[in-house]
Amino acid sequence: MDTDRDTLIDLYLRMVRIRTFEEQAGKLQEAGKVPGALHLYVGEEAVASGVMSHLSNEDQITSTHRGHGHLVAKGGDFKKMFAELYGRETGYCRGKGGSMHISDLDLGMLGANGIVGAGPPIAIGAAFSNKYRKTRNVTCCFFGDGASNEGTFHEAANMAALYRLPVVFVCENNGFGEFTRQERHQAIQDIADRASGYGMPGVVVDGMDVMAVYEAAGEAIERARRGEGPTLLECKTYRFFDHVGVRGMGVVYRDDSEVIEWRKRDPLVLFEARLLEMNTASAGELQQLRERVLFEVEEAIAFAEASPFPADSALLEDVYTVTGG
Amino acid sequence: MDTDRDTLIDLYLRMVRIRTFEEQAGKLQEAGKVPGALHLYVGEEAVASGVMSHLSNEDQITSTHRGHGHLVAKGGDFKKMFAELYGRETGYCRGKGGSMHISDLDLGMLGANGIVGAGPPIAIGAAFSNKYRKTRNVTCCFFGDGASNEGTFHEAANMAALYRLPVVFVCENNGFGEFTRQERHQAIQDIADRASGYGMPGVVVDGMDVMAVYEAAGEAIERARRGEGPTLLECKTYRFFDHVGVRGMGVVYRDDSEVIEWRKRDPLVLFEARLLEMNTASAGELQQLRERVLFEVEEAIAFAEASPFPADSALLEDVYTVTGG
Amino acid sequence: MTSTESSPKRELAYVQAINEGLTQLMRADPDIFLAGEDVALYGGVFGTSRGLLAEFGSDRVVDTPIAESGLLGLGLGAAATGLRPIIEIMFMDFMGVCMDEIVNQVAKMKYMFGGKAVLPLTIQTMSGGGTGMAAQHSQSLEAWFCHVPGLKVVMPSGPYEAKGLLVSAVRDDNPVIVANVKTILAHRAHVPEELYAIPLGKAHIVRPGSNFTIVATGRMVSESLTAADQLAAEGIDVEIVDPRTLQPLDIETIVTSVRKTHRALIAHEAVRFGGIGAEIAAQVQEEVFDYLDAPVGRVGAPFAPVPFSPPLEKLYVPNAGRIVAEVRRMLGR
Amino acid sequence: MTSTESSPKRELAYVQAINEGLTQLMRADPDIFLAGEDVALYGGVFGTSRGLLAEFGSDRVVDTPIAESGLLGLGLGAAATGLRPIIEIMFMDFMGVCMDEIVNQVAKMKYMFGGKAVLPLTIQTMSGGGTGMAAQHSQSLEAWFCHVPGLKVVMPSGPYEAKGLLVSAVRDDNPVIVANVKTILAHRAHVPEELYAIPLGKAHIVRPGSNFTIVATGRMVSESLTAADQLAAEGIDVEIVDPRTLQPLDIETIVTSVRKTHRALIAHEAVRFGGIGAEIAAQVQEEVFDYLDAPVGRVGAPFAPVPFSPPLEKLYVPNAGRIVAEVRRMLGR
Ligand SMILES: Cc1ncc(C[n+]2csc(CCOP(=O)(O)OP(=O)(O)O)c2C)c(N)n1
Ligand SMILES: Cc1ncc(C[n+]2csc(CCOP(=O)(O)OP(=O)(O)O)c2C)c(N)n1
Ligand SMILES: [Mg+2]
Ligand SMILES: [Mg+2]
Repeated sequence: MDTDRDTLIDLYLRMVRIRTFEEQAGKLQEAGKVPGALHLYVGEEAVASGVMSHLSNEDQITSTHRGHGHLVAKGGDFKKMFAELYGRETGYCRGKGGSMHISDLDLGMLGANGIVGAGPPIAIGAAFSNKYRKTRNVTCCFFGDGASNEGTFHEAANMAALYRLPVVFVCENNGFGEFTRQERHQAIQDIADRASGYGMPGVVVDGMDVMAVYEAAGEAIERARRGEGPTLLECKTYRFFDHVGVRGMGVVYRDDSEVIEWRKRDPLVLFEARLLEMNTASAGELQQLRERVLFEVEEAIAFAEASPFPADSALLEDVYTVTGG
Repeated sequence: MDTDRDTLIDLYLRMVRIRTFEEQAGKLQEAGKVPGALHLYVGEEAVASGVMSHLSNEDQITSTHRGHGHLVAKGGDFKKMFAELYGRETGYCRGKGGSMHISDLDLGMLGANGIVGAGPPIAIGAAFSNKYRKTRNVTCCFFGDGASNEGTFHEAANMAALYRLPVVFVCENNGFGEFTRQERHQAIQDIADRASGYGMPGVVVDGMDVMAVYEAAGEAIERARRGEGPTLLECKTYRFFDHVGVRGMGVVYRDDSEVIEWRKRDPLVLFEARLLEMNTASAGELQQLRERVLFEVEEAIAFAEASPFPADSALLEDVYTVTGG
Repeated sequence: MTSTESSPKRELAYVQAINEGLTQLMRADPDIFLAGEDVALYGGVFGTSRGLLAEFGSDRVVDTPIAESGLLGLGLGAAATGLRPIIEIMFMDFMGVCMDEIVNQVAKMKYMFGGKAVLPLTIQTMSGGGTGMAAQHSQSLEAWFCHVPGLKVVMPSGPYEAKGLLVSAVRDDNPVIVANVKTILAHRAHVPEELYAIPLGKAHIVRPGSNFTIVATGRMVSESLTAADQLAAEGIDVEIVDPRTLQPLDIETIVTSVRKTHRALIAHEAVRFGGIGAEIAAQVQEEVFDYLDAPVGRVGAPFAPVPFSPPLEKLYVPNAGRIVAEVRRMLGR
Repeated sequence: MTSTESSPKRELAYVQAINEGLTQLMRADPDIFLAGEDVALYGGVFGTSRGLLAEFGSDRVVDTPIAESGLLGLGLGAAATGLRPIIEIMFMDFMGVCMDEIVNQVAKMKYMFGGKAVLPLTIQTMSGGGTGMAAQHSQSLEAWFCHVPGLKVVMPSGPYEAKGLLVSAVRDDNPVIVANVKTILAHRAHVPEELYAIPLGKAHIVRPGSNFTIVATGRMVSESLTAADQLAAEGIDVEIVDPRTLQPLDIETIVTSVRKTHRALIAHEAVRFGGIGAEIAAQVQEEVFDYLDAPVGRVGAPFAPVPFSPPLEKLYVPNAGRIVAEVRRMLGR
């Protein structure tokens, strides 16, 4: 392992930020403070964190309905995020998008998306743009195992390979599309096997191991930057909570024992152990870091709660851009 | 080769019927007698013929915009076909469908289709039906290399493999989607390579060799009948004429020399030579057979030309079924 | 077909009415199957198909991958070969991902084939806003489908309609889109226990009245009832017509009402511009121009996507208050 | 930007007007690229992009696989990251296969993001029947898109409009759908050589008249001119309004005309039920009810898919004869 300390801590920090954000968001929803549907990312933190630590603000990502983790890992501002979940004017989308459409174009985060499979086509557009402008920027496209069955993925993957676009398709295979287990939605085990059908490399990686994701993503992203085209990177992971909301156990579509098994491979716990083992940081330092993040999250929640709702006039604003023409 | 004489002659006859139908249809269009767009199947006869000789009227097919050959091979009635191309009341669709929607539900031919990629979803529905009713019937889904990039193919292929549906995906890879060469629409050479990404076998076969198609299709269809699920069968073929209409040479998107090379492997000429070589039939017998077919085609054209156009009242008929409810 | 005695007062929630309709239909006809995302093991994300897997098994209650074009094709191909499929598209907003199948394949196959295809296909979905689900999970897109010859479209306004229209939709030999309304899933009303059918293409007078006609669809029916109560206090006696089926539209019942009341307002959840209200308004003035004392009015959503923020969403979705205000405006009050 | 002297009489065909518009736009702005099926090497199946590959190269004139969702996504992602894409969907009928991208992604991204996305995206396509191409290659589906907040929709009625509206569409910082009309591709008219823009959202009085207003879109504009000539002989002086942009709709110009003429008919190629004519009729009666001497009339396609058979197709597609007949009927003649 030759990754430097800063990178390791950075990876840990990204994961902690996601976990803390999501746990608090879940609590707020249970308390009835946050309306709508929250699809939480708890359990999958290693994927977003491992990928995002290779990206700058000029690199883009497309996201999914389960998008908070992606935005947090991309550097999202807790305040604007919570304000958005609360539907406030100070939120990322002036409260108009909510959880399923949270986005930050300045960070290259092209939006959570309520339509499964909507990301891949948008991602190739951003990648096309990067190539057109002859930049070295890369677009990472996050999508689920369920989304891998949508036609949009197929169309985008084919075009990405054909044009050798600088894009990485990051499949977050958490074993379920909503309440349907992978083996009941596709007859294959490794979604990465689809890559060869487009003429791109397919890679499977342990999505609970942030270092493994970091390394595999690094290679795929570098490949894209070099102009060698797309990669399909499948990260095997697991969703600890329910499809929507926080309940993870006692559900009809999976056994608690399965959840318990996967929780033993909690990416945060695994990585913390590794950091301690490698003496990268002391338990106290990590504890401090977690506390700092929790404090930030609490501050952000307070900010959100103190923020105003959008004025009635906002209803008809932002439908069209008024410049140009 | 242990295929019996009847089968061999049947294969030849199917090909001759397609070729003759298409050449005459092309002439009629050039003469301004047939309106709309004709996508002719000349050069690809071995594919439809080799597949269809395994199917009964209880087995279904879905087709494409290039659908005449499929219907002819499935046993289509020349009279109703020409009448349809002429837009006459006596046509397969009362003249309302034309070339792009020609169909015969009694023969299990679920329609030519003007939308590229529309066939695969419909095919899995018919196959689902066959399975639901516990029949041993099979659905063959014809589609082009161009169509293999549509999301619909992906979705249908995945579902077919998942449910082990009795369907065979027959990819007619004629090297072009309209005017775009395969290498400019996908980064792979063998579309059959996509099969493994769904968990089904993929087979490549010489689509100019009707016996090769016959054998490979036979295996795939038998597999489906046995309940072992779908196969992706890619037939490498070539379109001798233009995408629309009859002109095949002197076009911007391919060299004449390429057409000349492929024409050397004309599936009819190849198979005729083989039949003679194997003493399956004499040159005279084959000649007689071709003349009989030409006569039938001419009769059918006369029938079509003598047929009335639909009455004005037909305009608003057939939008809804009036039974049921 | 089961036909139990119906207790006259039995009430069901909208969601239960759908569930009971599905169950009874499937008991009566082995050619009916239900396919969709999470309809089987989970019983549907709205609970509409709960218990069906246990009763009918996985051959007839089919969970599918997230692949709506494939799903619709599954329904179309099965219908064209003799089955009677019910295909669930979870949210009406997702119709975009299988629009070609619905509009170019399902709707047109019969006509293109010169009448030979019989397509007893039902597509059931959930429309409407008001749940904090934002722009891609809150739309009412029925106007698109009403514009497409070959499709029928129904929009049940309550539990009784939900079951009765579903039964007719499934038994109809044509493709029918059933646009349920998610915000009224918990509404309760009397629902007969037997397998009854509400005829397609027939509007229903929900409330008779003498001097104002409100044509309301889906959830706007109950909102209009609330509005009518308020307006009654002001001496305005509102007649409420629920078209129930939007395609084919029973314009006769609507114009008969307007001939009596001389004023009409159409209320729907969909965006006002280009909504079904435009067609109804256009037809009403074509048919009974001389009876009209005022232009036909329309209440619908404003010209914006559905916003997430609760106060904005509340402003967005039409309701009784907006209907009352529009009626008053039309009467110059 | 090139700005050659314009010879006042120069005529171009509709298809050439599009071609010239594309060429001049791309010369003027390196951020513009064109992507679609067979737009590059072949120059577009209708010939609209002939010569562009040679001039601008394959980075800017891009042949794509047959994958319309991917194609639209390519446009959206590129627009959201600062380019100005022109995406061609060969036939308007194919919009169904990428409907989600257009309606849930392209149209809503800006609003869902609280205004931050700027999406200068043009989607150009070909609408209309009359070419013997049957039900899946002949539709006019503009009403769907007019119902979707976030989109703009234009429908050029001739060569002058084809170039000028394309220029405005491409330069607009919003998603604009350009619904060209394939049966008038060979129509010729004066087209200025310079890169001119026709403002979006402004209707045009094609023919002034005093006692009847015809609002006509696309090909119905020239059909209405023919009809007007015929009607003039009967003493009916028709004013023809071409909205040019259907969303946003310039209702002001339309009602100003109706205030003068007291009668209005809307003519479009699309299916009459639920077409844009319904919305225009509804708005006209809302705005100028007291000026109307008769109900607002509508001419559109009948309620059926487009038939292949030439005599049926001829019956199907609205034309001058049908417009004349409807005007006469409205005038009780
Ligand atoms: C087109 C479309 N179909 C269905 C849905 C409903 N839906 C929302 S999330 C989801 C499951 C997605 O599964 P996956 O892609 O594996 O992502 P995960 O939720 O596991 O992160 C479904 C079916 C949707 N939002 N969009
Ligand atoms: C959805 C859709 N997109 C585009 C077209 C236009 N189109 C008609 S045929 C065709 C090419 C199809 O190529 P392929 O699938 O290889 O079939 P082939 O014509 O070679 O037999 C295209 C692009 C269409 N009809 N439908
Ligand atoms: Mg998943
Ligand atoms: Mg091809």
